[in-house]
Amino acid sequence: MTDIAVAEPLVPVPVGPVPGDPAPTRRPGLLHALRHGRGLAGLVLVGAVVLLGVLGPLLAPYGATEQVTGANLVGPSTGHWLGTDELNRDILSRTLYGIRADLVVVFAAVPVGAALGVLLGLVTSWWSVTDVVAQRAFDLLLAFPALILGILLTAFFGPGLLTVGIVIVALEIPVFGRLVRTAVRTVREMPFVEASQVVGAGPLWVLRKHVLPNSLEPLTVQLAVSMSVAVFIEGAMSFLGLGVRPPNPSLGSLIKDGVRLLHDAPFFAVGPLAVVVALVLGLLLISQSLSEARRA
Amino acid sequence: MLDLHPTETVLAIEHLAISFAQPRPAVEDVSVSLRRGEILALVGESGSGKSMTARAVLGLLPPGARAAGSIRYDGEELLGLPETDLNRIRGRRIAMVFQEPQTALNPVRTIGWQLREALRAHGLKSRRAAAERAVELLRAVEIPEPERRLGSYPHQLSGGQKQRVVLALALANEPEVLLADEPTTALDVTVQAEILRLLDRIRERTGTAIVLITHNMGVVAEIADRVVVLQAGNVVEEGETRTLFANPREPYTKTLLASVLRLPELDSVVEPSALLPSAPASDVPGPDVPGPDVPAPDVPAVEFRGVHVHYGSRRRGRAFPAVTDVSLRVAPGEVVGLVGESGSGKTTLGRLAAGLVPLAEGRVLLQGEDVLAAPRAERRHLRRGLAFVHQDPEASLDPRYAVGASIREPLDIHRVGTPAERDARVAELLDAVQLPASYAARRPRELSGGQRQRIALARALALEPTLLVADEPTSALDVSVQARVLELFRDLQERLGFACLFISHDLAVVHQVADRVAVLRGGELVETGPVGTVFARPEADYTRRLLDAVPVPDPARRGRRVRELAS
Amino acid sequence: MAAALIATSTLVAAAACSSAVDELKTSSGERQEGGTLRVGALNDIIPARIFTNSSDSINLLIGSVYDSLIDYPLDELEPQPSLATSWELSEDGTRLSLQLRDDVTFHSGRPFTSKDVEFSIKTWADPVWTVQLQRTAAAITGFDTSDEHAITLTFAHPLSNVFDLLDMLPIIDAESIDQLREGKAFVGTGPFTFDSWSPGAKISFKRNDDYWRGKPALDGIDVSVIPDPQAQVSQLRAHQLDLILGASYRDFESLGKEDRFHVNQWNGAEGQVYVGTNVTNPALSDVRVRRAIAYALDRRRVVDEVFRGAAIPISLPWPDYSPAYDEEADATYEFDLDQAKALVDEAKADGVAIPKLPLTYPSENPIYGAIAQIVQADLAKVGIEVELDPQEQASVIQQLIGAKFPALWILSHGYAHYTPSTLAVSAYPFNADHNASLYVDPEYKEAAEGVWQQKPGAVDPADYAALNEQLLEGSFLLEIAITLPQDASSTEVHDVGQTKRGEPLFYDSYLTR
Amino acid sequence: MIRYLLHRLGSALLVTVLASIGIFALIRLVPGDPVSVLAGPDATPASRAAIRAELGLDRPFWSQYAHWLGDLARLDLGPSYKLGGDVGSLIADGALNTVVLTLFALVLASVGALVTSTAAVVWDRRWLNSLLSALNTAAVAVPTFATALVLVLVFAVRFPVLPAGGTPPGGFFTHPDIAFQYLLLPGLALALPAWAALTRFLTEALRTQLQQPYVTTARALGIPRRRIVLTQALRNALPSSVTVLGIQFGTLLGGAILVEAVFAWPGLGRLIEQGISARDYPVVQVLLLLSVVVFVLTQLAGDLIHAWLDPRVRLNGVS
Repeated sequence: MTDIAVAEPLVPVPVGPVPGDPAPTRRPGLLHALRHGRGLAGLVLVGAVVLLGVLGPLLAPYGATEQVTGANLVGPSTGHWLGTDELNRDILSRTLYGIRADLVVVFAAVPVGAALGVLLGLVTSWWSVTDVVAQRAFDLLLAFPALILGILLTAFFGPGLLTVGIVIVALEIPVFGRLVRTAVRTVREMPFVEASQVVGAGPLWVLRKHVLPNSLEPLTVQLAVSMSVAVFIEGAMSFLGLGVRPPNPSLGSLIKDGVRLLHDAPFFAVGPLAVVVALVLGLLLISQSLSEARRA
Repeated sequence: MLDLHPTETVLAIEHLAISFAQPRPAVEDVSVSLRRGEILALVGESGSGKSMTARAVLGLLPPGARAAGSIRYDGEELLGLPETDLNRIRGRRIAMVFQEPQTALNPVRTIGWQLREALRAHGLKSRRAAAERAVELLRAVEIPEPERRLGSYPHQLSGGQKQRVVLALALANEPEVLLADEPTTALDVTVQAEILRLLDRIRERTGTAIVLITHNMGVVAEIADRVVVLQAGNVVEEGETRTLFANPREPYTKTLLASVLRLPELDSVVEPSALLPSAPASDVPGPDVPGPDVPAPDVPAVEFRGVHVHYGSRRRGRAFPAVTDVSLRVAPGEVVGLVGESGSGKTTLGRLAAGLVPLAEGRVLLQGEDVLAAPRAERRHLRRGLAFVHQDPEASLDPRYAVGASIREPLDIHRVGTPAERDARVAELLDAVQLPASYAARRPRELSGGQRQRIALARALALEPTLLVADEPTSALDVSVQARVLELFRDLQERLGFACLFISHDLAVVHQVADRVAVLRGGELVETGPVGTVFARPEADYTRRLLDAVPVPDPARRGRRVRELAS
Repeated sequence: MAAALIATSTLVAAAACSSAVDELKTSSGERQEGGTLRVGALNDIIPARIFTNSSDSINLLIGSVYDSLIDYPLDELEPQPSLATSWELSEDGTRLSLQLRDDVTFHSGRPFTSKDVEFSIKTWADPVWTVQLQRTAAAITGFDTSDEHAITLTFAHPLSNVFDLLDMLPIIDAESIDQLREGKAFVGTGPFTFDSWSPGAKISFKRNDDYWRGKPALDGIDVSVIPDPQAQVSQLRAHQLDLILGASYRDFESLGKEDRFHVNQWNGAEGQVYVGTNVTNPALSDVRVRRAIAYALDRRRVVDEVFRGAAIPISLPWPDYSPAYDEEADATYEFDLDQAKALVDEAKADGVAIPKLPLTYPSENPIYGAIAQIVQADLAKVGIEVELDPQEQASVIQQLIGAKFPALWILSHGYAHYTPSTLAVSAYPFNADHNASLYVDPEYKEAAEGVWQQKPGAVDPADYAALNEQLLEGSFLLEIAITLPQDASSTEVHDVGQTKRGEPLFYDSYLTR
Repeated sequence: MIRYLLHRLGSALLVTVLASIGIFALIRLVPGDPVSVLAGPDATPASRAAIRAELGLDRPFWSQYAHWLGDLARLDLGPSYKLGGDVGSLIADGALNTVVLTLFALVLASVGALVTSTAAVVWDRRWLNSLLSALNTAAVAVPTFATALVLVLVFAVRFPVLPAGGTPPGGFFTHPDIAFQYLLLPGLALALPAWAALTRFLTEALRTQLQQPYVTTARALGIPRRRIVLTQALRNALPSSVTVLGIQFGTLLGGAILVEAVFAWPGLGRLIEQGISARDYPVVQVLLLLSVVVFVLTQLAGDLIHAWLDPRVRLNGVS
């Protein structure tokens, strides 16, 4: 019955991780997904890592930068469960403190980038002129692989956690901007939006009352995905020497050091790597369970 | 073959029960037997279990469904048969045709490929033989230029042609039983009539027994030999078509038949009441419910003056006309039905009135004022007098809000009264659409389709519009629900006195609610006039053909109509 | 799925007609005739900077393709003949006459003459090549090339480090200088000829059969540019390389402990790691604070834990064979936190405020990071808070040249292993006129210029003592350690040499099977 | 179709030109000066001035930009400042290595994904799905550099069956069997996450397709499920997967930087890292522009392949 041909690009921008997502209708809330199975496992993993990070200073036997005389790159022992690094520091303690750097990146930089992206996407996508401009700008940002952007921005700001944060924000803006744009495009065609437009609702009303609430779910899923990506970015940037400033540890910089010393101290990277994998795995499980709940 | 064993049973379904994880079983106890060469109609409203019954026969139930009872084909038990054995039966012995021809075909494979694939599944491996047989099949389902069509993709065919291809697929391996699940529901009436005739001819030619699953009593009356009425997973009544229509025994069957809307017989005498529902000019909104802006009585609620609408971007050279030079007036308090087949532009015209599509040429006047020429503030004010009810009850309410909030939204947008007053108004509106006030707290998913359309109506009426655009508001509803919603609509319209553009493909519905009717075809206006006059004595040939094609829910008149159609 | 694929790949590797790994295992046992040496280098060559001594592959190229007029033995400063057979310095030290070999030809076949010496020195004097000894080369003002096989050089003033220049200066071919700048041809007189170069990846050399010292044993050298030290180690272990120039100190240490590998440590081609101070920083303008920092540097720990023993702790830049070396002076700054603390307290008592001081270092090399963190930890103990400020090498060098470091930095310098004056006039951190520390002191300037403008080999030891005294008194540049270059090879590689310039020498090298 | 293509090309060109100006300006704003990097700490001011003039960095911005555009148009990119050699040949060599590696990984990932996802859908077993899902998640959750290092440690150092890194000594085409062994470890490390992502996407796409009415039609005709998956569902799932493949290609190029670092693979990733660190403007600006062009072309190619795979778009020009 509908005889409307929507002029859209030939390739639709993929919304969630899967094709053929039906419109979000009747199903239990997303929170339900986090209380069962995979979602619960993910939540437990992330929760455990967060807890370790928050309680780090209480649990750590040594300070993050404390150099223990004579303990140069020794293997795991009762005194140092994960051994020490080449500057005589306790790796367990550094790992616990290092989690905090990643938590900042994950739970501060990603939401900031997401919020900026959502805001930009919402505001620009309603009018075709701003939409085109914003889309081209997003394209430009996306045109650079994440690490190239990281290397470039580090050249500007110097290495450090702040730079990692800036890179992640810069990466997430187009991701969320595009996601929201797709949501705007989909939701504004919905009959209930048309019904409110007919009686005189303006763009801001529709964006605030209908588009934003209805795109929260795909945004939540993306948020979890982006957080796991952020852990990677921190790791990869630290791996290339662009990460957190010494002597402060981050999981990525610990892995980098561990990898550098893999031959002499194979135990080094194990702890930090396990934490990274747990964190990423947890976030992935959460995002998977959320997107499955969305489709159910 | 047809007369050899006229009463031999080919398919026997006994005490079939199908259950899901949900508490209520989809099918509770259904027993149906199909005789060779007959057309058996399975009739029922949504949720009656008619489709599930058919799917169970071929083992095509959705995952998680459990079936019990017995389904025997030619004495062989089908229920619980492993997939490989079912594949022997499927398509070869029993074939099935589905409701939606748009999606029933693989969009990226040619018609020929799909036919060959169906033939290959049952042993015809030779490419040439398969191609020849495919042409033969397309010819059998009366597709013109079958050789050329083999290379076509589904999207290059019309809806009716697609359904013919689906039929050809089903008939490819000469099955003895054809299960047709709402085969004509998605089609225009004229196409529907052609497909029904085709089914009838196939039955006569091949002796295939057909199970016709439908909710449309007109279709049943037109073609079925016997009828089985289902309700909530149980058989209510069963009998010869003529007998059942003439003397329904069960109350449910009676209601079902009573809900069916009927058109007047063509060329009958026009009833005066239908001609003059009430003089439009004198139809001023009731004094108790003053509209936001009371128009002068002679100013039409909406007027189209030579409007054109194009779809697609003209700049990119892809524009095609959806509406061409239409002029139409809707007087205050008048209900004008817009009818036509798909692509006729009726929906577009409705959306144009609501300001949802851009105007290419001409003028649209709301209460005598040109909306597009009006200044911003004025446009907003004019919009207040407008409301829109959408076709799809699934999507017409925001799933994130309680329905009370949805009803309140127009009041919130225009900041009408205090929040408490708005809530009171919501209760009032719920009452007006005959729903308890407690429903305000419910989510759309907790309501049935009919209830949702009532809510949509309540929201539309929140600002006391002068013009309501209703786009197929009842076409997704079951007949009995539809009848009640239409009754409510008519009642509210009379009480509140709003004008209405009522868009529908169902002529009987329009006949029921509209004062005047406008017939559209290919974006152009064919005919307008009082509904009684137009439907009884159409002036345009097209209107007549349209009316002719509507199946009449009266098997007694079948013979006559068949003769008429044949001529 | 990964497991499945890996299994398949193993099968492929096992079944394939030629295995990439087996192909690489070609050795053990007796001396092999010829053969190509596969070398891993960290950096590529840059033709326009070919005389800057700035990368390992440039060093390898210069050492293999070119000869110099004289050679210093690795750990001495006594010139030995090379292309020049003998030389004579005038009494006032402003003229040098050299006798040249007459049996030498360039790889192009053209005979080597005194004109080539003049051309080479003039090329080095041209600022566009950014040669470190440019000032010394530019101080050579007269060339007498009347004899093809002898040359007399005239100096603007006595040049105590002229033999340093002649040791470093490769004799280049004037005809192919344009191709050299484009990286298309490197024509010299050395034991190997330049064969091909794929930028960023590979440089290869072939044996020079007509080498004047005799034919080298190797057929050729293939240099792979591998910027990641770890990858070099992996490839050495996997028999993809025979010799690697770049590995971490720790890797060299552990390779040295294995029987399959041999690690060379070259005394005589050293560099120095130091902590620089900006003396205009209010806290660092007090020499007591700078001395305190010098006392708080745990040089021994840096040498042991960071350089894994391939370094020597120092207070002054000179190696022990240098004429300026003074054992007592070099031991001035022993690690002494109490002394340091006392100095800091004293300065603080005199009203010197010590805020948190940034410590800048290049982020690319983990060595600097490790030293910086040790320094930071020790300084914290004496009451000096330090904030680490890793920056990209490019930014660090720009700050060094512009003298823009806010407070402290860690870097390396070179040239202390040559004639002491070379350091004083050529190494930027020590430049008496303008240096990164912004340290301006007339007495220091006088001492530095004094050791330069003297006759080679005849510098008054008292002048060196004066220079040392000035360096310690100013303490604007706090030496940590002399670092010794290393390379590692499989035990099938024999007789690898090294020049004082840091160039690996493969003239004598051979492989065993 | 043609009109649509022209429209897309136009906007792609605009993006590229804007990007070129942005990149050119941006790289010059980065702190750190190529001249000091080149000249080294001990160079005299005269040396530095000579280098500055030689590199043309003393000219005004727009003149430098125009010069660069001219060079680009003539495809003569001039010499690199720091890395040595002609920028064109540097990039050509690096690009060959990166493209071979990335394409190898892409083929590995897409063929692998095709096999694993169809297997998962055709043999719809609970244990198989759980296993694949677990492997999948693991492949995504372990960072690329970690996988790469473990692969080196196991297959090159502990059990030396494959090369630890580097490119095949004789190039890729003289001994394909040797080249394959050199490609295997870095290719695998690079491909694993993409493989997992594609498998996940394709599996979901196939499952979605299997719920489509045309599949029910086919089943009702007695066509076996496996055949439906292979001949019908897969064909329908491909167009959308191509788009994802395009995105994955970009991700792979990004991931190549890490893998190239671990495997000493002389590719573009290494080039850009060194280029930026040395402030080697000619190298960096061309590489950044190249990455924009590749991104734009990938999108374009994705659209075209999508259009070509979908007869609705191919024959009608509109979706």
